[in-house]
Amino acid sequence: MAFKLDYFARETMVSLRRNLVMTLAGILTVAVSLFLFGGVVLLSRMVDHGTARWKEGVELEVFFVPTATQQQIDDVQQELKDSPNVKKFRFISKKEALDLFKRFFADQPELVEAVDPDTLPPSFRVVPKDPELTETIAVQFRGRPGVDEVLTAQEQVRRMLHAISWIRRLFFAISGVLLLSSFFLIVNTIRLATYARRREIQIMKLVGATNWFIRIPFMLEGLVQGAAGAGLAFGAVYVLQQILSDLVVRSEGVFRSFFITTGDAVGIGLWVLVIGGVVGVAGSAIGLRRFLDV
Amino acid sequence: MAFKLDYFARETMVSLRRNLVMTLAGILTVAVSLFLFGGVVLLSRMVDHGTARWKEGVELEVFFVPTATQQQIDDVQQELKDSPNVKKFRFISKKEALDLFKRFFADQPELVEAVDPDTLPPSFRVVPKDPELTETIAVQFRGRPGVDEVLTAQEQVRRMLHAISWIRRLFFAISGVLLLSSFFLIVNTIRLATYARRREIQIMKLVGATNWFIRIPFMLEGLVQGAAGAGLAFGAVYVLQQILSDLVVRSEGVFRSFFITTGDAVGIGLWVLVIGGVVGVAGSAIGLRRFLDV
Amino acid sequence: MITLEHVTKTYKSDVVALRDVSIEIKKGEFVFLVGPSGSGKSTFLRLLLREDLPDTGRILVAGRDVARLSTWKVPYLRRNMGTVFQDFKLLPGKTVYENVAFALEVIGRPRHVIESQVPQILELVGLAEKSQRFDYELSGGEQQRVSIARAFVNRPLILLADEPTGNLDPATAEGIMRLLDRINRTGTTVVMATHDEGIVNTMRRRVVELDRGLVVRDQARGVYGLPA
Amino acid sequence: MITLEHVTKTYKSDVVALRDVSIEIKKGEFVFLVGPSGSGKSTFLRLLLREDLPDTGRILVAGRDVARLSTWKVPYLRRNMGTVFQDFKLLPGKTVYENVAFALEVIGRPRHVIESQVPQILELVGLAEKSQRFDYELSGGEQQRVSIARAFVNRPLILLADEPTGNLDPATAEGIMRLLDRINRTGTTVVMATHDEGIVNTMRRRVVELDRGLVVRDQARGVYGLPA
Ligand SMILES: Nc1ncnc2c1ncn2[C@@H]1O[C@H](COP(=O)(O)OP(=O)(O)OP(=O)(O)O)[C@@H](O)[C@H]1O
Ligand SMILES: Nc1ncnc2c1ncn2[C@@H]1O[C@H](COP(=O)(O)OP(=O)(O)OP(=O)(O)O)[C@@H](O)[C@H]1O
Ligand SMILES: [Mg+2]
Ligand SMILES: [Mg+2]
Repeated sequence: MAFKLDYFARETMVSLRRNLVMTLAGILTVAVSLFLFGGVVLLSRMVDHGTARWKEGVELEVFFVPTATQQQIDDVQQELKDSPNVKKFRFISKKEALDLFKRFFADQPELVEAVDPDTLPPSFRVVPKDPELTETIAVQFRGRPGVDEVLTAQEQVRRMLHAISWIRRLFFAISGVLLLSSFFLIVNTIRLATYARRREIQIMKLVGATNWFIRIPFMLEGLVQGAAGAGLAFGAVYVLQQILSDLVVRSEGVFRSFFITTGDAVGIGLWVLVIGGVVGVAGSAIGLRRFLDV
Repeated sequence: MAFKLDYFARETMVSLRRNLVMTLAGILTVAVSLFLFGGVVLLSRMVDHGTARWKEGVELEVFFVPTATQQQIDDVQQELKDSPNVKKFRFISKKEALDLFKRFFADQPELVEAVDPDTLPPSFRVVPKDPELTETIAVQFRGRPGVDEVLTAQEQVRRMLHAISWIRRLFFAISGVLLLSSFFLIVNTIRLATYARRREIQIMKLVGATNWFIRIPFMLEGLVQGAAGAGLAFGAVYVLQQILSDLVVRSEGVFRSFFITTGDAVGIGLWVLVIGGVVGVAGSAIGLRRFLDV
Repeated sequence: MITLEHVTKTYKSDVVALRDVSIEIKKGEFVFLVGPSGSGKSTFLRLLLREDLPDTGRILVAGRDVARLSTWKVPYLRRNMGTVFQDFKLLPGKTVYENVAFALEVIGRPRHVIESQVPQILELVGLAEKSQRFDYELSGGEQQRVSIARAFVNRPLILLADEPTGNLDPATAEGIMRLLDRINRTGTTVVMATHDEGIVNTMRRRVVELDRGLVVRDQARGVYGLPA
Repeated sequence: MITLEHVTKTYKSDVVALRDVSIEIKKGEFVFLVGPSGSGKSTFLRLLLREDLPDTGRILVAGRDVARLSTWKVPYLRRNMGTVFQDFKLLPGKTVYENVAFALEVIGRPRHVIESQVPQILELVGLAEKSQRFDYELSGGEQQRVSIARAFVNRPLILLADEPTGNLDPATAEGIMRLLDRINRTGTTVVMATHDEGIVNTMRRRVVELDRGLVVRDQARGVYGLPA
C-alpha cells in the first residue's frame, strides 16, 4: 500500500465533519470521562500535598537543638538503630527542614523569607514498631544531649493521620476506577459510532480496500476525537485547579497545606491528553475489528 | 392510535435482541456511570456517618455529673444563652447521649449492652462565636455546680474536623458532577444508538407510522436498558458496600465510626434504578426527536 | 383524486427536479410515469407522499392540500397511500413477515386480521416460504416484491409504485403487473414510474412523460416512447 | 479466467442458492447471467468476489483459488474486478466524485491520475455535472451510473455487473451497454446478470441461465428466453 498521507488526512477531516453527530458524541464522552478522572487525580494530588509530611507514618519526632553536634546526632542515630521498638526512622537535615518549611508555607512567602535556615533544627522522624510504644521511645530520648524536644503525635491526631492515609488510598482507588471507566466509556462510544458506519466499511472492503487503508482514517478520527475531548478535559481540570487553589488560599489552618499547583494541573492534563489519544485510537481499532472480515 | 400493548412489548423485546450491540452498549454505559455515581454517594454516606457527631461544629462540651439537678442544668443553659461568646449550643440529654453512644459503638454490641444509661452524663455542646474564644468559655463553666468537666477540642483536632467537613462538601460536589456526567453519557450513548437506526425510523414514518407509534418501543427499549444498567450498578454498589463495611469493621480507632449499612446501599440502589429508568426513557425520546420530522 | 397545480420543486436551489407541473389524476386511473433517468419521476411521487414539500404550487391528494397538512396529520395521509419505493426501503433487521405486517400494525389492525392477511399477500407475490427471512437474506427481486406486498396489504386508496419491476425477470414482472391491474380494477388509483417499455406498451394506459422536470407528454392509452 | 467446479452454496443450511455449478469463462468473454428472481445470479457474482465462500467446489479467478486465498490477499483479488452491485453500494456520505475516486485511491493511484480519470469516466456515464452531489441526492438511475463508473474506472481485468440497467431508461441503458461492449473489446472479461430481455436479445452473446441454483442453459450467442 502506497502510504498516501494527504489522502488519509483529507479523508479524516472530511469524515469528522460529515459524521458530526458521531464526532461530537465521541469528543464529549472523552471530555466528560477524562475530566472526571483528571479531577479526582487532582484532588488526590491535593491530599498528597496536604499529607506529604505524614507520608512515612511518622509517629514521633526527635528534634535537636540547632547547635547540636554531629556526634550527638550520630549517638541518637545509633541508639535508634539498636532499639527493638523502632520500625524505621529518617533523618531530616537542616536543609531538608527548610525545604519542607518552604513547601508547607508556600502560600506565605513573607514567612519563608523571614526564616533563618540556621534556626531550623535537624530531627529524626521515628516510626515505632507499634503505636503503643510511642511513649516508651519518647521517654528514652527526651533529655539526651543535643536533643531539644521529642514530639509525639497525640492519640487523636494519630487516628486522624490514619484516616488521612485511608483517604489517600481511597482517592487512589477512585481514580483507578474512573480511569477504567473512562477507557470503557470511550471505547464503547467509538465502537458504537463505528457500528453505525459498518455498511460503509463493508463497501470499502468490497471495492478492494485493505484493512489498513480503512483503519487508518478511522484511527486518526479516533485520535482527533480523543485529543479534542482530552483537550476539553484538560481545560476543565485547569479551571478546577484554579478554583480549588483559590478556595485553599482563602481557607484556614491545616487546609492551607492542601495546596495544588498549576504544575499539578498541567501534569495531569498531559496525562489526560495522552490517555485520550491512545484510547481514541485503540477504541477505533477495536470497534473496527469485527467489521473488517468481509 | 389503538394502543396495542402486545405489539409494543413484542417490538421492544425483539428490537433489543436484534440490536444487541446497541443494547449492550447502552446497558453498560448506564451501569458504569451510575455505579460511579452510586459509589461516591455511598462513600459520602460513610463520611456522613463517621462525622455525624461533629456535624454541628461542636468546639467544646460541658459535661454534667450524672447526678446534676435540673436547676443546675437550667442555670448553665441561661448563662450560655446570655454569653456573648457563644454562637450556639445544644443540650444532649441522657437518652440522647445513650443513642449517640450506641451509634458510635454500633460494632461493639457488648459495650452497648454493658453501659448503664444512668452513668451517661447529660451535656451541652457549645459552638463559640470564634474558635479563639473556646478557652475563655471553658474557663467560665469549669467548676460550676453540677458540671463535671469541660472538654475542648484541641487545636489540631479542630482543624481535622474542619477538614472533614470540607471532605463532606467535596464528596457532595463530586457526586453532583458524577450525576450530571452520568446523565450526559447515557443520553449520549442512547442518542448514538438511535442515530444508527435513523433509516429505520424514516422508513417507519414513510409507511404511515405516527410519532408515538415509533417512539414508544424506543422509549421502552431505553427503559429496559436504563433499568438493566442500573440493576448492574445497584449490584456493584451493594458489593462495594459489603467490601467497605468489611474493611471498616477490621479497621481500628476513629475509622470504626465510618460505617455504612446495607440500608444505605439499598437506598442508593433504588435511586440509581429510578435515575437509570428515567434517563433511559428521556435519552431515547431526545435521541429520536430530530429523526421524527420527515 | 390527485391534483398538481403549477408545482415546482428545486433541490438545493440549483437542481430543478420538477418545473411548473400541472396534472390531474382521477380516482381509479392507472397512470404510467415515464422519462429518462433523473427526469423527476421519483420526485413527483415523493411530493405526493409528502416526503418532501414543493417550492411553489399546490398538491391535492384525496381532497387535502398536502403541503398545508399539519405534521401530525401526515401519517394519516400516508396510510391512504401504499408506496413501492425504488430502493425498496424495507425495515432493516425485520423479517419479511414483520415488514409487511408493519403496514397493518401502524393502522392498528387487530392481530387476527394481520395473521390472516399477511400470508395471503405474501402468497400473491410468491414469497410465502420466505416469510421468516430477514431483509438482508433476500435477493434483489425478492426485496422488491416484499416492498410491493407491504404497499398492497392495507388496500390503500392510492398506490404509488416507483419502478416496481426494475429487479424482476419478465415472467415475475408480468405477474406483478397483473396484480397491479387487478388492484386498479377494484378502484385503487395507481401511479407507476417505470422504465419498462414492454409493460407500458402492453398495458396501454395513460402515460405521462417527464423530461428534465417538464411534462412533455400526457397521453391516454399511450406507449413508452413517442408514437413514432 | 473464471472457472467454477461443482460449486454449491447454501445459505443458513436450508436455502440452496447454487447447486453443483460448473462453468468456465475465458478471458475476454462477455457472459449474460439470466434467470428468474432468486435463481442465484447475485450469489454467483458474490462468490467470484469472495464476498461469500462456497460450501463445496472450487472457484478459480485469474488463476487463483478464491476460497483458499488468505484474508489479506482478498483486497488484491478484488482490485482486479470491478463490480456493479445490484443495490449500488455507494459509499454513504461521500460525493459522486469521491465514490468513483475511492476505487483509485485504494490502489494507490497518484492524485493527478485520479484528477484526470474520474471526470473522464463521469462524462462517459453522463454525470459530469453531478460530481459534487452526495449519494442521497441522486435519482435511482444516477446512483446506478455512479456504481458503474466506479466499477470501470480502474480498468479491471474482470467486470461483474449485477443488473446494471435495472433503474435506467432504455436510451441510457443502451448507452451503458455500448460502453460495456467497448470495454469488453479491450480484453476485459464481462459477466453481467440481467433481466433485460431486449438487451440480451440484441447483443447476442453467451447466455448462462440459472433456475433455482441450477445451470439450465449455457448458450453461445444466446437469447433471453428459451429459443421457442
Ligand atoms: N435530495 C436531492 N438533492 C439534490 N438533488 C436531488 C435530490 N433528489 C433528487 N435530486 C435530483 O433531482 C432530479 C430528479 O430526480 P428523481 O429521483 O426524481 O429522478 P427519477 O426520474 O426518479 O430518475 P430515475 O429514473 O433515475 O430514478 C435528478 O437530477 C436528481 O439528481
Ligand atoms: N444472505 C442470505 N441468506 C439466506 N438466503 C439468501 C441470502 N442471500 C440470498 N439468499 C437466497 O438465495 C437465493 C438466491 O439469491 P440471489 O440473490 O443469488 O438471487 P438472484 O438470482 O440475484 O435474484 P434477483 O434477480 O431477484 O436479484 C434466493 O432464494 C435468496 O432468497
Ligand atoms: Mg427514480
Ligand atoms: Mg440479484
